[in-house]
Amino acid sequence: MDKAVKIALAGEGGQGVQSVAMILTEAAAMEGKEILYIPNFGVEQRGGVSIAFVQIGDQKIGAPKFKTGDIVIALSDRAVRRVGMYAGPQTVFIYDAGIEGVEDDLPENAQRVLAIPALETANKELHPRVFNILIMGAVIGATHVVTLEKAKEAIEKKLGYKFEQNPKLREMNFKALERGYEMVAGTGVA
Amino acid sequence: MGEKPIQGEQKAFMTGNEAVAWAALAAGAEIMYGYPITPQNEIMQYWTRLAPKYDKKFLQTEDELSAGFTTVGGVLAGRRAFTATAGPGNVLMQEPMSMAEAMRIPTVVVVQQRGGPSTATVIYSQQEVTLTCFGGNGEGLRVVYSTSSHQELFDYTIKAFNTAWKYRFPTFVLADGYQAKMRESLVLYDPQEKGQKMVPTEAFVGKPGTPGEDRAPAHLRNTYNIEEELMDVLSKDIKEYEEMTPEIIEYEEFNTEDTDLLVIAHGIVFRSAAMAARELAEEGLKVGYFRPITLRPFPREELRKAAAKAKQLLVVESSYGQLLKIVKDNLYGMDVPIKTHLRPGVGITPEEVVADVKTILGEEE
Amino acid sequence: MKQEQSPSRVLEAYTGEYASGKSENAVNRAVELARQGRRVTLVDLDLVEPCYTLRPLKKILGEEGVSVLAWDTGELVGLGETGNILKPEVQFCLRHPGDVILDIGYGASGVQVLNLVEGAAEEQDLKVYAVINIARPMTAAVTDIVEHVRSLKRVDGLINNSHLGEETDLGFVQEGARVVKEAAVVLGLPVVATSVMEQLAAAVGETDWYGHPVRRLHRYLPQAFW
Amino acid sequence: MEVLPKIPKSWNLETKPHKFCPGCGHGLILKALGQVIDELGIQDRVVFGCDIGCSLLSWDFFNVDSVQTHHGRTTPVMVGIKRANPELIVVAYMGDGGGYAIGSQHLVNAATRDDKITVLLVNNTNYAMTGGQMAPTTMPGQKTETTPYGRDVLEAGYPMMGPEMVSAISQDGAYVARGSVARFRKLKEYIKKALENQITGRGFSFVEALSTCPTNWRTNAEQTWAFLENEMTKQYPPGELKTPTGKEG
Repeated sequence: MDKAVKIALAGEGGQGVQSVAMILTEAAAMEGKEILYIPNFGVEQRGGVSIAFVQIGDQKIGAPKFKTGDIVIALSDRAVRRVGMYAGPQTVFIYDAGIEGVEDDLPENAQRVLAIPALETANKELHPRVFNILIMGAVIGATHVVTLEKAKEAIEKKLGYKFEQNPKLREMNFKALERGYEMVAGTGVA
Repeated sequence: MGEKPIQGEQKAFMTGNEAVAWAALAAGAEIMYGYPITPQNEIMQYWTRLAPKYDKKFLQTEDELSAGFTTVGGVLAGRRAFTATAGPGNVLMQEPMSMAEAMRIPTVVVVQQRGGPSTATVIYSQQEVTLTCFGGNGEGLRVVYSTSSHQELFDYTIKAFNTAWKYRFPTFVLADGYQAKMRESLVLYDPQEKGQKMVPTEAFVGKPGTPGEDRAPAHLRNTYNIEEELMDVLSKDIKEYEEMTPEIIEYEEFNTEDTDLLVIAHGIVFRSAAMAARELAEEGLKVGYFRPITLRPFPREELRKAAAKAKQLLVVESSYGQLLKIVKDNLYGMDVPIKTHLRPGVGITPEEVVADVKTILGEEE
Repeated sequence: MKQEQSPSRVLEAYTGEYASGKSENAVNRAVELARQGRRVTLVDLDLVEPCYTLRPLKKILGEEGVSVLAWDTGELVGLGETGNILKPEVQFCLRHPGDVILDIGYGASGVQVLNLVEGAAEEQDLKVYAVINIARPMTAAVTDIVEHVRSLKRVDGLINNSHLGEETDLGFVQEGARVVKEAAVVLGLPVVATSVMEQLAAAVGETDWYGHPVRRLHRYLPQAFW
Repeated sequence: MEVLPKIPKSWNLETKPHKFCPGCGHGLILKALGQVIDELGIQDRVVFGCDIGCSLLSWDFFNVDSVQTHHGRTTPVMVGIKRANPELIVVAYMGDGGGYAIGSQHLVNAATRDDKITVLLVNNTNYAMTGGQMAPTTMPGQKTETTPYGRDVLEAGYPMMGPEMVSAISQDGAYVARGSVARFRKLKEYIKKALENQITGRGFSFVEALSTCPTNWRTNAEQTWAFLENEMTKQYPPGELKTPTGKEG
């Protein structure tokens, strides 16, 4: 297989997993990487668990979906149960520490299972709206598929029109990105 | 207005549906007719955003019958016209495309396959192969390109217009929900700048002059009086279809000399098959692949040549044997064993193909 | 075989249920008259989804001396769907000199189809015969036949055409003759003939078990599929 | 003095006499259309589309570009042509089955969208080419091959009031009328106004023509005209239902 990094990101509809995937892949595109991003869609695109399958590498990406991800991230209890199947011996499985009642549902075969206080941090230190950007920082921290600088450029591209109206938003988003990055980068995963 | 939509080569990262809309623009398509159905909606959505900037037109119709028949009308008026559909919409689309087939009207249809039968899923499948290749109450005199990437979606959508207008058979670009919805990179270009000439269009009706005075009237029909009359028309069409075949068939192959196992797949599944075959070949196994790009007409001789050098075949597809049926038909009389990996309406990963190939080759030892 | 007494001019219309054998009886009657040296015009007025029409028989019947008023195959667009376009000459067929035999088919409006023929309503010599095969479910029993014939409105006589195709035996023909005779009594109509396929006709004789004249039927219609 | 009816210049004489039954109304309607095409001088840019059913016999009727389509699908083919090349004047010619049954969705939507096309629909109260089955326009009580005891409206439904429907759903610039072959001059006037409506780009235009089918009605000449004049016009009152109020486009 090629060396593309395989990421599965899952959450409730409205948690913004697809926009994280969009910004992340945009940043990778700006770096000249090869990318394949496929959202799950269909019935689940309304009110179900939303999953983004993202692969980023240096060569053309193969098939759109994969059996086992390198990084699998779940942002809700349903998401934990839904994407456990994408975990394997090489997988780092990350979930939000605030999710309750999923102890028995966490994948047993993953290389590492990591709970991060993303939701709590976003709510208390930043703003609930930047939760998904914090998650994006975590993904980058775990994979280094793009640099934080490129990620910021991509965020600027996507949300720049909002930042012009309210420059504080920019600062908050960038901070969320960095906080998310640190949460995982500091754990020795990547 | 009227400026070129694409200048120079542009690297882009977009969905397949977007790639189709850009390709149609690049090909000089003038009008799209369409009816909403997932997963092709974004083709219409991008087209309607882009079209006014370049003086192009769009009509949202009342159903796919109308989308198909208005496309037929657009072509009769001499325009590069196209439509896009999927699943149950593709079922309805067969009626107008049957008329296009009967009257040699060069329509272009992009199909983004979804699960079937019936409404099934809006997600993905390879279950519209039979329908797209042989739908309608006729002989399947149409051209079907099965793409596997966004670059191919772009390339073959452009090519479809040229094949249609050159040979006057309805032409389909057959992709799927994955290709429609996923994002990946591709290079957009203007075919003319690359020296790819667009085949000129020609009006079937409304040519200059008064019919009956300056020129003969166009009297176009698809109904015939007697059996023999129909047979004459069809014989001519079939002959021209067969003469066209060697000029347009396309395929890809790898490791087909002395192969223990030849994997056969098309469309997006081909990507998994190719990855698996290459990985296994690197491990030293004699595994190759054969991928038809034109499903209609089919690269028959080429497949037979590759199959003759293989100990056995493995057909992999996201349907319960629609490609398999075509493969068997084309290999008739050969005794090479065929194994299958059939998953109707479900995607197939490279890992699964690798595991399957290893199991099959393991059994042989 | 006894010749039926033919008046100076024979004008006969054949009707009946779907697949009762009306066309076959009309064709055979026309050929019979032509072989007597009479001038005969056979008219195709079967307008309801006719899959057996007289068109392909025009040549064979022409050789027998029967002139056929029907479209030629190929004259119309989309046969089958255009099976029921009225040929203009048919309107004036009763003005043809000599005998005129009409195949008037079946349909919800029965013999009203004769309204399309100029002079049919006034023509006293025009006889309308209902062809009955008791093997057809809609005309299997006396009461069915009576109801069917009454629905046709203008009928001057019945023809027993009871048969089972290749499996016909004399017993079945006789049973048909009996049932049709009973129905005719109820209707107050004559039984004009019993039609028997030519292979069996000799065994029956010139009249059937009840004294009805026997007509030999040669099968033309299997060659007449569109 | 002008002798009527005269053969239109736009007719294709090579295919005459035509193949419609004696007493059929199609010939009169197509004569009116031919004369209108002549008078408007549009023979060089008319595209004539015909449906399946008896209307298909008109596929080579005119010296104008003509397309025979599928049952019910003439409207979308003509819409497609008009959208792609608005210079052309398109006429969708069909029967009551094609327009009101199998192709009704196309008629409804073309009318509502205000497509600049002309639909000319022949109402003869039955499916004639297939042998006289019930059509959407079959009259209550009328016998056909599929209503052998007469159309029971409680079972088989009520007749379709086409122009009334079209005038209800069409836009201000639309022209909608119902003519009859028994009133040739009026019918021709309606067809002319319909085509003018398209030429000026004001809007959709629709003419239903009450027509005769002696072959399937099983009627002689007198009965034929009596049915058309006395029965049909009671159910289907002729006249203009909508005249355009919009500006010329």
